[in-house]
Amino acid sequence: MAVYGQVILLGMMLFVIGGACVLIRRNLIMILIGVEIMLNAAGIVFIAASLRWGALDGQAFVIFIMAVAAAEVAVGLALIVYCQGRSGSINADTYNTLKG
Amino acid sequence: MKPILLLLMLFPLLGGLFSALFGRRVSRWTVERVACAGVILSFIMALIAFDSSGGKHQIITFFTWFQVADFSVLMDVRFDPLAAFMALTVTFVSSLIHIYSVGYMKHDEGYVRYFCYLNLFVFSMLVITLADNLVFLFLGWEGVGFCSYGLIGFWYKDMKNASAGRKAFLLTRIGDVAFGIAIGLFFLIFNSLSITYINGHADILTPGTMTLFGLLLLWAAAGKSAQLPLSVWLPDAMAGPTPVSALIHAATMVTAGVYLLMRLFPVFSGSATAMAFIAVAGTLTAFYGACAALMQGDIKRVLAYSTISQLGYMFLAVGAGNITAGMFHLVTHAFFKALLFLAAGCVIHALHEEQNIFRMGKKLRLALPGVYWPFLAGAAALSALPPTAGFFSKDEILISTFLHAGIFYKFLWFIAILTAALTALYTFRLFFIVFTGESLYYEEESEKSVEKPPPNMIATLWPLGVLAIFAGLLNLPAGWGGGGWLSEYFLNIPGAAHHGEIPHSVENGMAIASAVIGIFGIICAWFLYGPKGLLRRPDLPGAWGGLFDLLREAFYLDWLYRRYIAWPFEKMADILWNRVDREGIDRGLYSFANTFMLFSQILREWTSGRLSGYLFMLFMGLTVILCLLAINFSIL
Amino acid sequence: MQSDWIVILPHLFLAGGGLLIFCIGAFWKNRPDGTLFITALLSAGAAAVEALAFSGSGTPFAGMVSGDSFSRFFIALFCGISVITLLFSRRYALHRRFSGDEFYGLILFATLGMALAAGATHWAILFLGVELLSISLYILIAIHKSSQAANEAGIKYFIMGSAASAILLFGIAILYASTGEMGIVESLNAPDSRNPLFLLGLGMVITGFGFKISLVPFHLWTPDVYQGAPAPVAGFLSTGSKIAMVAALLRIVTGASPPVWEVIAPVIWTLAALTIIVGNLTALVQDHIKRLLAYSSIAQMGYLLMALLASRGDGAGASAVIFYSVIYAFMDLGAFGAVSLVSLGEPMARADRDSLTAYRGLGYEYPFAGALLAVSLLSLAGLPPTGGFIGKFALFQAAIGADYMAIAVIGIIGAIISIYYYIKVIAVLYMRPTRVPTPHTFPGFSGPVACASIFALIVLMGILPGSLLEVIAVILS
Amino acid sequence: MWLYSLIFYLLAAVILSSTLLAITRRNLVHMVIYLIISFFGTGLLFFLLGAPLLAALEVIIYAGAIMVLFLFIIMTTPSEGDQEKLKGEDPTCQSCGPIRLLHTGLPILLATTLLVVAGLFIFADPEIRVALNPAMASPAVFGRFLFERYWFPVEVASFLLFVGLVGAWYLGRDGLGAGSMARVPQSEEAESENRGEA
Repeated sequence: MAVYGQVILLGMMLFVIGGACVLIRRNLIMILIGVEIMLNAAGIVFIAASLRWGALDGQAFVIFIMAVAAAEVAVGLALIVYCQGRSGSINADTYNTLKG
Repeated sequence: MKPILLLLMLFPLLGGLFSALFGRRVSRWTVERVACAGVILSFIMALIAFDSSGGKHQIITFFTWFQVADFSVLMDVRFDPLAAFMALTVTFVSSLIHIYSVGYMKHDEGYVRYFCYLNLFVFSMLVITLADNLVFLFLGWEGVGFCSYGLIGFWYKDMKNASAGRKAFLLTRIGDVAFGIAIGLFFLIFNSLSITYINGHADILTPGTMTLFGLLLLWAAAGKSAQLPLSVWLPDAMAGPTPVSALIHAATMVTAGVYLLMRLFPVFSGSATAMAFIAVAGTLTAFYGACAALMQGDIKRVLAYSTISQLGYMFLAVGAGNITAGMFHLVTHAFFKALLFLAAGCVIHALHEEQNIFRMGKKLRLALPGVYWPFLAGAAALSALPPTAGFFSKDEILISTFLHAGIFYKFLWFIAILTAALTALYTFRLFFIVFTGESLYYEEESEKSVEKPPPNMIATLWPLGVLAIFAGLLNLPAGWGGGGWLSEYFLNIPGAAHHGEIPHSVENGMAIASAVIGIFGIICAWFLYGPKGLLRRPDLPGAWGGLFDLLREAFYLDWLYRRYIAWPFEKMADILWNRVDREGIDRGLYSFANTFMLFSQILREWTSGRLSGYLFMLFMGLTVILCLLAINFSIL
Repeated sequence: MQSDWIVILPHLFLAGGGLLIFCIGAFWKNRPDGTLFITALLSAGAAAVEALAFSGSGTPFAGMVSGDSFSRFFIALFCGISVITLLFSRRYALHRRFSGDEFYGLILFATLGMALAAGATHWAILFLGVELLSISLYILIAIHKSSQAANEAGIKYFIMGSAASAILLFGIAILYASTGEMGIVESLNAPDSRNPLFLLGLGMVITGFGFKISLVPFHLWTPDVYQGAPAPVAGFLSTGSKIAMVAALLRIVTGASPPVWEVIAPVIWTLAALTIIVGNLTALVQDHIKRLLAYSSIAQMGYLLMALLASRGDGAGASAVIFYSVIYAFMDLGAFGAVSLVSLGEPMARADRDSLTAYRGLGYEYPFAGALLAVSLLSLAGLPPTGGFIGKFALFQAAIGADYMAIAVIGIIGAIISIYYYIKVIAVLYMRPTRVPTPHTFPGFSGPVACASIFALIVLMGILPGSLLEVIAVILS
Repeated sequence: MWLYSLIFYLLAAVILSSTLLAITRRNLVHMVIYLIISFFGTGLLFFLLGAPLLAALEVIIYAGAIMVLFLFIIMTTPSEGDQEKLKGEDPTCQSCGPIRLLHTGLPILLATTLLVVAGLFIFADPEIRVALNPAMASPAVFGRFLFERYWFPVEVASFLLFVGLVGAWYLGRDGLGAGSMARVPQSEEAESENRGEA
């Protein structure tokens, strides 16, 4: 079986990939996808830790992560669609009238 | 006792709040009555408290303001004979001034603001008088400053008045800085801010610290009490309504500085240097004020410089280590200076806001006998003629200065007694020019009629007149058959202990000397400024003119301030304000402030409004935090 | 078991009130706005009363929420914040036509989220509380649909907030991975809570928290969002959500074991110093009042963090943090509330009255709102006799007492700088107006009631802070 | 035992590569397909790590519900939806190549640094090399555990979903503001503005 650290590292790498997606892409939908990847990475770490410590708490947490992800996606996509309907753009950097 | 003291302080506050909140809704009559009632009730409470305390020390905690760890600010008052006497004086004089104000402000539209400030002023003064905690006291100290700022600049629409208010505010603020530092030091050393505690543990201070405290407190008091070199605001502060001048200059605000010194006397009394400094500052101020008063042409400015001079005497008393004499003079001065100001107010009122003394004359004596006689009483007291109140109080200061160890004090005594002669001279100069002879400006004579002031203004002069003459009975020296009641009463006050028995020869000699000098001054005044006086004119020709100008401009102190202190500051502010003048004088300070703004602008650019930048900073911050943690944990 | 339920009774009131509001909104024809408003007020008020009156004990539900007086105090505070927000937003929302079941219900759910986050003893509850709060706020910020700025603010807060939540969550995952404990304090004190993996998680958790309470360098969203959001919501955001996180952070800081603390204290120190400096400096050049308040709130969080550093000692720090949180809540709500009151009369009703030039002479036009704004700003500046003075005094006292001299000096310098921009606003408020002002009065009761209560609270805490400090001492003992 | 390891490495490779491919796609539909592969892989990993119920949920919720939602949105968003311009191509900066490089290069540099630092933390941990023993929490056991110990957070999560629902409904419905709202007392200005909009 795999070593614990390797699973954590896998989670960490996924997290960084998600972060990179958030950082590089300007499409609001892609940024949201990046966040989803980060949440998913946390799920992997939780499940690995759950196995490592022999307790089910970590697995229970993953359920909540899924709930949070679903709620965030629902609100986020609604917000994105609504913004796009108003200003016709899903490029994150076009939303820059407030600054200074 | 607690409810009485609470009420003593609360009545003026409630009066002020009433004016502030409901003043516009209710009639003028109500505002006036409520304001007066607030102060008069407070006076009654002061009487009751004075009576029931019986000269004992009492510390009463109203409530804890706030307590943070080991630092607590208690709203507690210290009701000792000094405070009792001061409270009595303050409330009494203030009550009369309030009643007087009703008449004086009859035609002014800003009466609500006026009475609100006036009441709050009395409240703040009572806080200074009674507070035991220095932070509490400081609040009153600032409150007095704020109210005086509002009152001096009361007719703020006139630029000159507003700037006079600002000047008073700024100069007293300079003094407050020293007070603030002193409070900080007190806390550092004593870990307490209670005056009682500090006075009780003053013996742990080294002489050096005592000197430091003495100088800081002197600096603080000099700001409030208009001593050299912070004296210039007081003459300008005449811009306010005359009752305000009476309140600020006679009874309350300016005495706060002296009172502070008396209150904290044990803290610096052990340091001869500090005492000498205080005595010198007082003496010089007394002399300076008397000289400057000699040549003023404005009735209120004469009185203002006279106040500066008399406050100098009080400082001298503190410096000579006799705070009983200081307090005694403070009280008698409160009576006769309030009297003089209020009488001056009547005169000004009668002549339709005329303040130039050379436009007055014997017509006033004929038209206003009710003002003439009290004014004479006040002038006699100010000139320290026997047997008026001023005579006894000033005499006591002179005696204790004379008897103080060191040849140095003999010299101070000499200046002080010289000043006494000058005092008599300028007082009666004022009196003769205002009430005798002819006005120097004949041509306008016919246009101006003398208007009789309302009776409640005149009426307030009489009790003050009586007190100006008879208040000396409070502390009649043994040589005059008195028991020195005030000295007995103050026996327990730290620093008020007797200096042993005063030799009768000194006592009598001093009394005779000062009486002679006073009378000599008056005779000189008669010849110089009487109806046929030699110098009865607003200016002098020739070589004497320079001296005259020097005195009239009060040794050009104002000018010096403007030239060497105010001007650079104004310039700096100017530069900072309109950036056009950026090539101006103080580049260093300018670029300092500019650096802030530049940083600010740069940081503003940071918030670029672009989400990608924000997200970048979010992850950047995460990385930096992780790096920091890694360094702390030394795995990097 | 019964005491378990008493502990979550305030939560139940908030949740039940929210659900009731949505039910009324869904099933009642012509949604009765007044009823919705009253229901929201009553639920929040009842929750506050419940939190203060009944003392549950222990940590029910397998150690997930705490029923101690600390969390009950904060729940009452959050309910108070939401009540005042509701009062300020009543007319505002009607005027801008976004009032309705969504607005009132979401305010209650956000309050529930704050209550959960502040009272959590379990990472899952903390995370869920934070998320409940955040998701409610995403919608609340964008709730004014005809406002372009609100729209932009909503999307910005959503993107930043969800990214920060993900970081926080990953941090929690790593903490669990390294210790195997889900309890907050347990995980911080676990036997192997000094290994590198644990620190990695803690760093991420601090970042997540840092974003939510907008510490520099995670503060960039704050001014944009505050400027775009409707003023009452901005007030709610800047007080409630931040204080909830501060309360949670206080638990973490006081609960951390000494070796862990040694490592993270310098990080918190740096964040606090940066936040104070950058917040105050950037506020200097702001010419929009909501942005200025945003930067000011950033700086205020820096002061709080400074005292948080000192809160591991004798309790002076913790007491100062709690005290200042309360004061901060009311003065910031007061400032934003005043902005919302004076924005009522804006002709287009799209944006708030925001530009500083539009505030010229406003003290004469709106005497009460102007006075409220002035007092709130004076209190934020920390001048006596307002509560802010006592609060700041306590903060600096705590920092100095715990030997954090350098940061206290930075803080004091920052506070002195800050006086400039606060006074600038007050000076503008009472400048002679360019045109003759027509004094406005506010329709209805809610605005004036909120106005008066905040005014009274700020002054009362400045004059008589003793009782509150005593209550806090009881909480901490 | 080596079989387990082999499967793990295989899954890890699949997850990482498909996620990397997903985030670099210009075509958002391709992105969704790669991401679904990644989530399937994650589901299998969950199964491998002893969480069969979560493995199923991962596939159903992430790969199923959430991704379908994304797909739906991508399909309905008109213009930019499927052909996202890469960053740096914003209209204000047409032809500045170095800037574009900076815009992608800096985030990649930052992400790499983050990974390196985090990797340092992970590898510095002495206890991290412990081997995981296979175990399996059956769905029944896990379900019982969840609703016995964690029912309170589950309730909170339900509120979270409810709020998400409300938010999506509020933001997604037509009209500006509470369009269907009853008459509320409002000032004349608002009335007139209302008319103007109509």
